[in-house]
Amino acid sequence: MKLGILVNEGPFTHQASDSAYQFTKAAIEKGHEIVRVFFYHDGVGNANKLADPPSDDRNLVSLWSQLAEEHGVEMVVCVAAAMRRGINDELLAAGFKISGLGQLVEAGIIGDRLVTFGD
Amino acid sequence: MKLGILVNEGPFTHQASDSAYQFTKAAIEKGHEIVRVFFYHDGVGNANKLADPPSDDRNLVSLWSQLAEEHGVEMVVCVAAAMRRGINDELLAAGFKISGLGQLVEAGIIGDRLVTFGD
Amino acid sequence: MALLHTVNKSPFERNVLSDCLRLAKDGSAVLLIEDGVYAALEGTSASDEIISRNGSIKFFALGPDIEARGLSEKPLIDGLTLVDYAGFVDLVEEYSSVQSWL
Amino acid sequence: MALLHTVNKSPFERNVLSDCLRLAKDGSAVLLIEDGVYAALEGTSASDEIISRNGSIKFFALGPDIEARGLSEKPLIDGLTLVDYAGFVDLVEEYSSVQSWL
Amino acid sequence: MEDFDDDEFDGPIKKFMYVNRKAPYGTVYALEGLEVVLITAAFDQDVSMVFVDDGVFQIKKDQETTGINMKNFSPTYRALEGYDVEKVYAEKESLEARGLSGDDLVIPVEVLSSAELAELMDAQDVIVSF
Amino acid sequence: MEDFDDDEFDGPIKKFMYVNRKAPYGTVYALEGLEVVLITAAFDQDVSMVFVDDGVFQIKKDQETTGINMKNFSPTYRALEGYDVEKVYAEKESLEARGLSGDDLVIPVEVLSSAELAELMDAQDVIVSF
Repeated sequence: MKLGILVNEGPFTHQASDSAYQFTKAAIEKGHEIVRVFFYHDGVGNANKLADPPSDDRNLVSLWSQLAEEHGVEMVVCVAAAMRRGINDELLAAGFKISGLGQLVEAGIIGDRLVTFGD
Repeated sequence: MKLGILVNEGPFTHQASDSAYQFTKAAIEKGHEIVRVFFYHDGVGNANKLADPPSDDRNLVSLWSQLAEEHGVEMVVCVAAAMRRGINDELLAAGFKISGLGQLVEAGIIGDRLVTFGD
Repeated sequence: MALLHTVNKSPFERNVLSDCLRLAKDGSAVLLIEDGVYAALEGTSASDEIISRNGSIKFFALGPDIEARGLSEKPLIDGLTLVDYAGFVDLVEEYSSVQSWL
Repeated sequence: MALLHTVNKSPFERNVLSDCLRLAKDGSAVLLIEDGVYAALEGTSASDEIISRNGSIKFFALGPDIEARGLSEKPLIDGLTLVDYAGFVDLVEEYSSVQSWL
Repeated sequence: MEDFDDDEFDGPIKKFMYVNRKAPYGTVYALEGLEVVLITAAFDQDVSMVFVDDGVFQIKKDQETTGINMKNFSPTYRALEGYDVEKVYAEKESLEARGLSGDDLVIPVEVLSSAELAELMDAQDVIVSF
Repeated sequence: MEDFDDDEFDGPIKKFMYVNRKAPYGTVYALEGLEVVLITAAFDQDVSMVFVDDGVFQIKKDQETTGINMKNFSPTYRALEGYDVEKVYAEKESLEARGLSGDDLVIPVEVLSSAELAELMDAQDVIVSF
């Protein structure tokens, strides 16, 4: 199955990003293809490489970057949502790129399912 | 009246920061003293100088900075909440500083009222 | 001494207005702000929440939030008072402490 | 063709489970995740929401979220099935589309 | 992948449904959700837009946001038709619970019962809820 | 202003009440709220901590977060006593609606009725709700 993933909230404040990460990882482990993970609304905060949580807590930004590196997952941050919230190219962690909302629509068209995680 | 203000959400996603700003401005115009505006949880996003909303929308980060400049309002961003969410000194807009949670407690002690805005 | 309670969520979306009213004493005040102002509408499935405590609690709603949501011409619950941000500040001063129901 | 609905909010805090069940057809599935798993508890003021549709809708809850919240030893509503993240993926594959009630 | 150019897109046509469940201004979901709908229309997909629960408040007429210093985006809903988004629905039960009728709305919508909306939702390929 | 040093603080003692209304893990408010309470205790204020509505789930025992890869912070509530936070309450109505009793909780709490809690809330100088 080809999956598109939409993440609407940032790390830490809502569990949405955690759930999306765990779901995406499980889907990859089962052999499914991740068409794209798209970060919208406050979800753009998942791409902020400056995130520095306490060492005894998970770091979702790093976890997403690792997932992209190990499995070639495409991770796209919405440019309009990112500009509003002060996320630009210089803040992007490894594996993330900034692009337009069309990338979300395209993930919906190409994928067999689009699964949304948010608040 | 001496007022402490607590802002728990970032700009744009929730109205909390707008409401806090309008309330704080109205309090100043009525001659009240703002002890401190404290930014906690996702509220730390209000200090991100890279925020660049569409030109026909309000820019809360700039509005807060102006309020601080014109009226000497002290604006403190919680260091622990900011680190989790990737806000550091280099991203701070004018008028904001990063400090500890004790500054929130102190605002509660010194102020006649503490008013919270959040989700 | 009595509290000012603020409620900023729609009564159709969340149970927070009920939670607030369960713990709001007679003589306290409730100010509806942001999406909380939808509770001020008369003739909705949520109107009874406020009507049932009307008189024992003073109810206020933030006018700018009412106007933003296009509710200026809709009938509001009888006895509910509209305030602006300056009036919000006055309420904070008038009551002994503020509990924001988030 | 039937939908998979996900609900991630507590039924004590928000009305979203009711909203979901109003629009969920018989034969569809509802997966409770995150704070949504509190709706899986038996013997609460919210239990009837699921019990009243039990049988006509298949109810699932995410085990890791149940465990995280300390609910492993509490009785869950009869007939509700626990799944892990891999089971969540299987449900997404099994149903025709996913509606996330946010 | 480069920025997507919809003129060159030659994929399948899918049924997209956007479910608007949140009130405007209290949160940004209504505004940013509308931006997604307008983009999708450019991809020549079969787009439905639904207002349900507090989402029906998004299209309440007479919005006047000067007092809260936020942008009034309700006129943008009138642009939907120009983007060929013609399947616009509101749920009857949601309107009634909130004391609203078609006269209260900034755009014409087709009013559906819960049962009708449930059928329509069931037939979609992609559902995105804001 | 420099970082506040509580040893040098010589201000008034106020009644602070922290109202915990949110479930843990679904949002971060419970965790970050707890951090505020622990800081306040160091200021020698009169601190009350209340669990009401879904906040009572914060102190549900048996939390096991390995499966969601988040930090289980429920043991930290046991540290409250060491910080001299001794006024810890839960609302009876909230517990009952959720099928919980004192045996379900990770720390001992004083169970108050809505009416008793309303009285207590009324007597506070500062109320912060998470």
